[in-house]
Amino acid sequence: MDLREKSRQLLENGDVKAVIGYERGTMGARRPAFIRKAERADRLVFDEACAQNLATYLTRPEVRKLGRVAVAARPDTLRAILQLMAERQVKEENVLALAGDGTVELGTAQAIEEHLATCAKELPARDREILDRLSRMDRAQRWAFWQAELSRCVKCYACRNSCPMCYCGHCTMDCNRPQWVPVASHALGNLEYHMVRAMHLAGRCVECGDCGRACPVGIPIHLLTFNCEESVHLQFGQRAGASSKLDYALSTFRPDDKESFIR
Amino acid sequence: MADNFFLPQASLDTLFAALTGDGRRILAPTDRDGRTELNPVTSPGDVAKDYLQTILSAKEAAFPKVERLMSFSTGAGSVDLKDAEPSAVPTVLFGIRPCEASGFKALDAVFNWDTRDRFFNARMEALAVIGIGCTRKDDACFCTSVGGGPGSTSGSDILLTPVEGGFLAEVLTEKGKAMAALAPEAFKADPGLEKKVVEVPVAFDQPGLTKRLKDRFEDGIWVEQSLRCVGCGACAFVCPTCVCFDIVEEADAKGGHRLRTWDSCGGHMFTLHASGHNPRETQAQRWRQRVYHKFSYYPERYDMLGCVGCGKCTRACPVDMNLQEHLAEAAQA
Amino acid sequence: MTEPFEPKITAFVCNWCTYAGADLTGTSRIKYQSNVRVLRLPCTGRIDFMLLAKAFARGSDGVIVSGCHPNDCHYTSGNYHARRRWMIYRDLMDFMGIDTRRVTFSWVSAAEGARWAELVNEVTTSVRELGPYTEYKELALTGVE
Amino acid sequence: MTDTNIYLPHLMRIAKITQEAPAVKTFRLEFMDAAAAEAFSFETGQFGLYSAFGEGESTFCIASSPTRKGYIECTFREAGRVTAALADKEEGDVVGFRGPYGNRFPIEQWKGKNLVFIAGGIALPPLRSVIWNCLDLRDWFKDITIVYGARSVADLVYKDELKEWEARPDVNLVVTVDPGGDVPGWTGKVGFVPPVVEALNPSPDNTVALVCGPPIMIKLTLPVLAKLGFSPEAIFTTLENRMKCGLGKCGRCNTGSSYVCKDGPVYTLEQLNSLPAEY
Amino acid sequence: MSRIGVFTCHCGENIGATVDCAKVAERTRNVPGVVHSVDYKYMCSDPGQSMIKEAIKEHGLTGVVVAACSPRMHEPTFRNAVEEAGLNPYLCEMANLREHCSWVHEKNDATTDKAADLIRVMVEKVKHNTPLHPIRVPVTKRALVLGGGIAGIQAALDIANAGHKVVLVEKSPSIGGHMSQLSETFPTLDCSQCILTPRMVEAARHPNITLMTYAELEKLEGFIGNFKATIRRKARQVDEKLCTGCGLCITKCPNKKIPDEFNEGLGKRSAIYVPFPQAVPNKPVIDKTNCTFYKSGKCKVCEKMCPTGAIRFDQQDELVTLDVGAIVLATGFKVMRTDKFPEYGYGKYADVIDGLQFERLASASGPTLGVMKRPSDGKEPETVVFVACSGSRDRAKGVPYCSKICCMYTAKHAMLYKHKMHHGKAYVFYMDIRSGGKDYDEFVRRAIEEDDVKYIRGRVSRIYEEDGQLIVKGADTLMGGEPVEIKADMVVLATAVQAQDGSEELAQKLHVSYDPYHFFAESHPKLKPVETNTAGIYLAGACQAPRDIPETVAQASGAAAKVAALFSRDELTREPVVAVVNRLPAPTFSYCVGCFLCQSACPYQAIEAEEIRGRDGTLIKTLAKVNAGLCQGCGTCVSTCRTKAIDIQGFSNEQIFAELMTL
Repeated sequence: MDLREKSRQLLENGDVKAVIGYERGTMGARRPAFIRKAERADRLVFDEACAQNLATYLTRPEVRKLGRVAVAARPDTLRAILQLMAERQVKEENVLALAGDGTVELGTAQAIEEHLATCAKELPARDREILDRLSRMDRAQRWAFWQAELSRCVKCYACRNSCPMCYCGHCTMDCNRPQWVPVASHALGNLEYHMVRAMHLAGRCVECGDCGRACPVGIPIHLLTFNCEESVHLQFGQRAGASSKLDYALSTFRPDDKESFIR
Repeated sequence: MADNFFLPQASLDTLFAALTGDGRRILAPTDRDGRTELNPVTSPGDVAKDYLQTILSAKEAAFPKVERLMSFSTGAGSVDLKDAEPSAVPTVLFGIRPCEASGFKALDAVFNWDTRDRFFNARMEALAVIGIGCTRKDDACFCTSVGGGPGSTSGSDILLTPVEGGFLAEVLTEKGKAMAALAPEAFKADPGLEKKVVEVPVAFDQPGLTKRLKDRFEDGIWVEQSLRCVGCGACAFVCPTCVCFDIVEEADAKGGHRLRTWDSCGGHMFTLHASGHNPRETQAQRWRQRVYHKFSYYPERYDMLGCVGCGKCTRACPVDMNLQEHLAEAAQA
Repeated sequence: MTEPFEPKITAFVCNWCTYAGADLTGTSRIKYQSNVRVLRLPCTGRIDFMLLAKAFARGSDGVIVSGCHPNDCHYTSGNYHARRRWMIYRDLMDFMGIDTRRVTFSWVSAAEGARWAELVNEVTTSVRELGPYTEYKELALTGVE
Repeated sequence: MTDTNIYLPHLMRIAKITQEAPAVKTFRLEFMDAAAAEAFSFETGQFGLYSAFGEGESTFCIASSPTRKGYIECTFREAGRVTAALADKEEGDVVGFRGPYGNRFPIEQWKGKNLVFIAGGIALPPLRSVIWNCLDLRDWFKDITIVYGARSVADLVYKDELKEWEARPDVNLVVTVDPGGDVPGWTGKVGFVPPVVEALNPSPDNTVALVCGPPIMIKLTLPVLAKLGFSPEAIFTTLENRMKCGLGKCGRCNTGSSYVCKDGPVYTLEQLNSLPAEY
Repeated sequence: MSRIGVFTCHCGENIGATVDCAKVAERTRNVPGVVHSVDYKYMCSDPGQSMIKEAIKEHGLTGVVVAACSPRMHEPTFRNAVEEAGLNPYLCEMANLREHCSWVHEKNDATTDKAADLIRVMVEKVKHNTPLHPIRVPVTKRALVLGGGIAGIQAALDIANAGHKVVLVEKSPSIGGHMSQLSETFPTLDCSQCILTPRMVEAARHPNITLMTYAELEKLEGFIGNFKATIRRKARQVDEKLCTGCGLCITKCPNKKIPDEFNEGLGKRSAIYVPFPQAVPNKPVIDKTNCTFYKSGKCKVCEKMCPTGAIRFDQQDELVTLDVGAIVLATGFKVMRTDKFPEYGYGKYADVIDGLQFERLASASGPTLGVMKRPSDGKEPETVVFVACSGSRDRAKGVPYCSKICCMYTAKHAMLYKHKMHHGKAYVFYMDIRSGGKDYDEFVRRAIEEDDVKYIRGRVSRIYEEDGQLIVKGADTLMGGEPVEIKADMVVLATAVQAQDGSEELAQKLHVSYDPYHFFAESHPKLKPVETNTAGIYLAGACQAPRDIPETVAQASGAAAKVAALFSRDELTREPVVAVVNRLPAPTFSYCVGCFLCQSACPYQAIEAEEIRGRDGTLIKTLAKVNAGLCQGCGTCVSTCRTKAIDIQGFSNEQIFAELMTL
């Protein structure tokens, strides 16, 4: 039994309306695939090269209309599904996660939570290297680093649109009364955009890194959200995507939260 | 007709020095932080080695991602307008690929089809292109399917094609001649060099596609193809021919600027009315718009394609919306 | 001759503690430097992190954010929420290379009139020493052709 | 570098503001630059981009008739950032104007014909320009019928002009408000526009119909006209796609191979039928 | 159409001596949107206010900025003035030129510049102000009092006497609470039952009070003035209407071996029982866990015996929904039990008892009829050790706070003991003696000086049994920590006062805050000691913190006064500074995406869910909605909202942004 076989069964039995998985794309890449007919299930692949967080599709109107769907789920996808459930964007009964090798059916939030408990999370080597480099920089160097990186941003919003947690129909970027962030992708517009994005994901980011992966100009923007998420973890001891019960670090508090900078 | 020369590798220094000496900025693909990007360079050594293409296209040389259209100052009951002059620094685009070089025509078609866009034109006037023909390609390339080619001279003022020890230089236009004239010693007589470029197979029948699109508008294919599209603007922003733009205001109580920025028909905000009505509400409609605009509306309106087959969109797409593949599918019955 | 640099300081304060505290500074006639411009909000919980960024974008050289001490919030917990937000935002600013020495977070109660004066003086003096926040002010013009 | 900056607006002074309906205003604008005023002309159906400096530009038709010289008028509803800023202006304030843009109603082709104008709500302004243009050339045309509906009596725009048209013997004006939108003393009709048109039963012979209104009104009125025997080429309307440049460049209003800002905003139903329904 | 008028006040010399007001007014005239700018000696004076009113009319002002003192001082004054001129009062803002400028800066150009800046900021704000209207909500004039102890009884009586309906809910079968268990009360030593019982009867008979005993709050919805409470009336298995309270069933009940809660386990009761003879209502309940019929399916002796046929074995719990306008929480406390003290034998020594048990032993109506008999063998205890601060002020026991009443009742216990057994020896181990209160210290002194109670300052480290006696080991810290050992016949632990069981769940049902020890939290420790942070819910008695009777009664009357004040109006009006979720026409409906992250940020539980449904009833969207009755306007939700769908009136994003952008 593999993901293809499992998908075929699910579709044939009418358990799900579609399987969102991966197929082979250009130049050896894997890309998202929507399988709605059992006979197309053999397009599916599920291996190490499958990187995208498919949970991002669960909040699209087109997908919501489908009804119950199965999703080939890597651990980050599972985290995103839980977080989306916590934020009332995905209903438990509308999603079936296919985890592990693609045949492990996780049909409930509880099943996903239990499965995740067995999955470790590790930072990719490349990210570690950049973070390491940044940690050795002084403030001015970090400023220069991010200014150089962000100067490449064209505000295509690939990062936002790839992010499973950026499901808001009306993004802060779309607000014009007031115009919180300049539309233009000049230095200020870019800095503010990425600042807002990172802050809005603080306590919500499942650290899949899809934003960085999506960036056409290669800005390691996922490190900004990672930084916020890490800071949430270090200071408040929690991580997004651990549970389908809402526990948003920035709308809760402890009277004894510790900081060192408030005078 | 083109004048052909041999440009030895070593003579590039001479050419660069001459161009710089003439007060021109040279923009060329560079390898910065592991990414191939257009940046100002002063010597051939600054130019990236073995690059396929830059991530963003060369269009930014004439159509920057943010540019000022005008400024104004406001007082009690008064407004003063200040026209913006495009800062059209004489620029040589060196080393861009023939596909991108030919992209400027598609931009020009829109910017000047009716009224003339001063900002684009001023930059274009100040721009000269020294393209380099392709000796490499990847699976995203499909220039030959859209009327171009790895050795196409279209859009270049001088086209260089790598040969042993240097380049075959085709000096194509007056601008090209003027550049060559700045460094006559660099351009040696052509010993009868063979112009050898990479072979890019034709992936689909473009005239057939354009014809096929006429009756495919309501086809389910657009929904099917676009299911995985996340609706970002990466494809449009890296595209050498995508010309859609936004005009935005940045101001305070005293005054401000009106800026032009790139925009993309792929985003849901693009056509959204203030009332909430959206003429292109679904991603499928927006994806279809992108395909039709380039392969149906452009030919109809401007008698050319809005695509040069560079494949940048395919490379940039976070979900591999491979254009060539989807076009090939759409071209089929 | 160039004029000595006078920093522009923007303060976001809550209505119930720090604004009232600053009122008390006035009532007590305690003098402090006049660089600060106070924006009154109902609660520190209301202070969107973007307001801080916008203050810099508008040319502020320093920013003060101040509200009720923990446990004293008029709305019981707005300041606790604010504190969490600041903890994360400050880390992000630092990570992005924004000069966090220019942002002062503080608790000033309605009884701490003298403390408000002290705070403003300290911040004004230290930001004056840091000089104008030029690199941030230049952002709006960087990248526009 | 002989090109001019096509994005640069004219400065206009607001000569007069009329509050037409809740959140709906009409501006009468005059050129501040005499030479620009001199050089300016437009035709009915055309539109412009109006600047509230500091907020941006918004697109509305020119609601006055080209036969009335020396000024232009626009009528708009406060909906977004720019319209809100415009609504905040006072007489004497300065706004920007770029235009005229787009095509026009081919009124000279309608000589000797009957005209039926059908408008709903805030979509009367584009037709008002044509109506006045035609009334100023009254002897070109035969019967002129105007059907205008709004949600409520308060929402009717150009109330004074409606009275004027009402009083004219050479205009057949029918004003209607949606059920529930009438007030005591209301003497007009109560009912939605499509059935009112159907009941009015205008003859399609030698007649041109101009329809402007919210999408739902247009959607329901077109079948009525078809039923009455109007052919698609005898029905005109204007589109209101989102625009940024008005010059056929920014791509926003692109619908099929048509740029609404250049090939429109005036279309016959026949033309619309050949466009994708992306408007 | 901003037509802003700016009025700069000299405040006599207060502003005028430091700020060049004329110059400020002059400069302000050039600010876009300002059509009128003047300066005047005293804006708050009658002529000053008239100037504003006249200018509003003359210049058709759409907004007013008064540049004077702190808005915290005169904002209401000027808003009233503006309103009198026909302008919405919320279109008036103040620039604080006095407290924030002239009083704190030197006289120089920079100070005048700052004054002009402060005005400009407020001009920009007021341009974005919108007319607001006070929020009006109707008030249901019926109060719900939870808890039928002295706090609840007092509150209910006071509210009822003010002419309002009250529903008094008590979870046990009778009202009376802990006070009914007490023998005598400090510092007067009058009989607790004697002073309480009349109150209980009064409450039961009061035409405005509905008693619901053996009942608990199931659910609460709504907000101040408009709560909907669901009460679970537990099945007594007795028809209260038919029961005459004759007590025959109790006498005939075969199972009489059940530890009696009222007597703190020191006595026994039957399965059908009234908790104590003076119970109100005096109607029995069947204790289903101990009733023979419920255990074995046989018996029903009570049913057979009942002369009125009032026994109902099939009776079920009943849910009653009540509309109430205010709630008084008076759910009381519990005491820590002796089993929480390993050092004192984990509750295994029958003669180590807690204070409430001692009350029952001392009570004339108690299991020993007031005769001092120790529980283990009924022997009269010759030596009794009283241990104050048992558990209180002890972090290890999770009770770092002072239980407040123990010092006093320990002195009382020792005295009661001595009064009953003049020859007996009474020792009190204490940490400090806290006897603040009218006649309290005198009372303690009497115990020491007149009744010869031995006070030893020190902790008891261990108690163990030896030869039928309790060995109490401690130290006398006043004697340099010298070890003390007392052979006692009985030990009374003054155990800590703790929050009632289930307080946390109840607090969550009511959305009121509670402290780490589960006592309900007052809205402000000084100025709002009887309010909770949920408007319309008030606190009385020991559910908030340990309290003695006089304090409890005072607070209950305070809570009742708050309720009466609330009920004195037909409508509540509130400042319209509240959050609102934006609403747009279809198909957008709102920018809100329904993530509800704002919900947990709200300190007032003011954010609710609102469903948008299509004509056919299908759910299109679920949006957040602010309950304006609950919202207090802090705006924490606003800065949590990513889509900027939620905004706060009076401090809106556009207003703050405009202020900032003009700096």
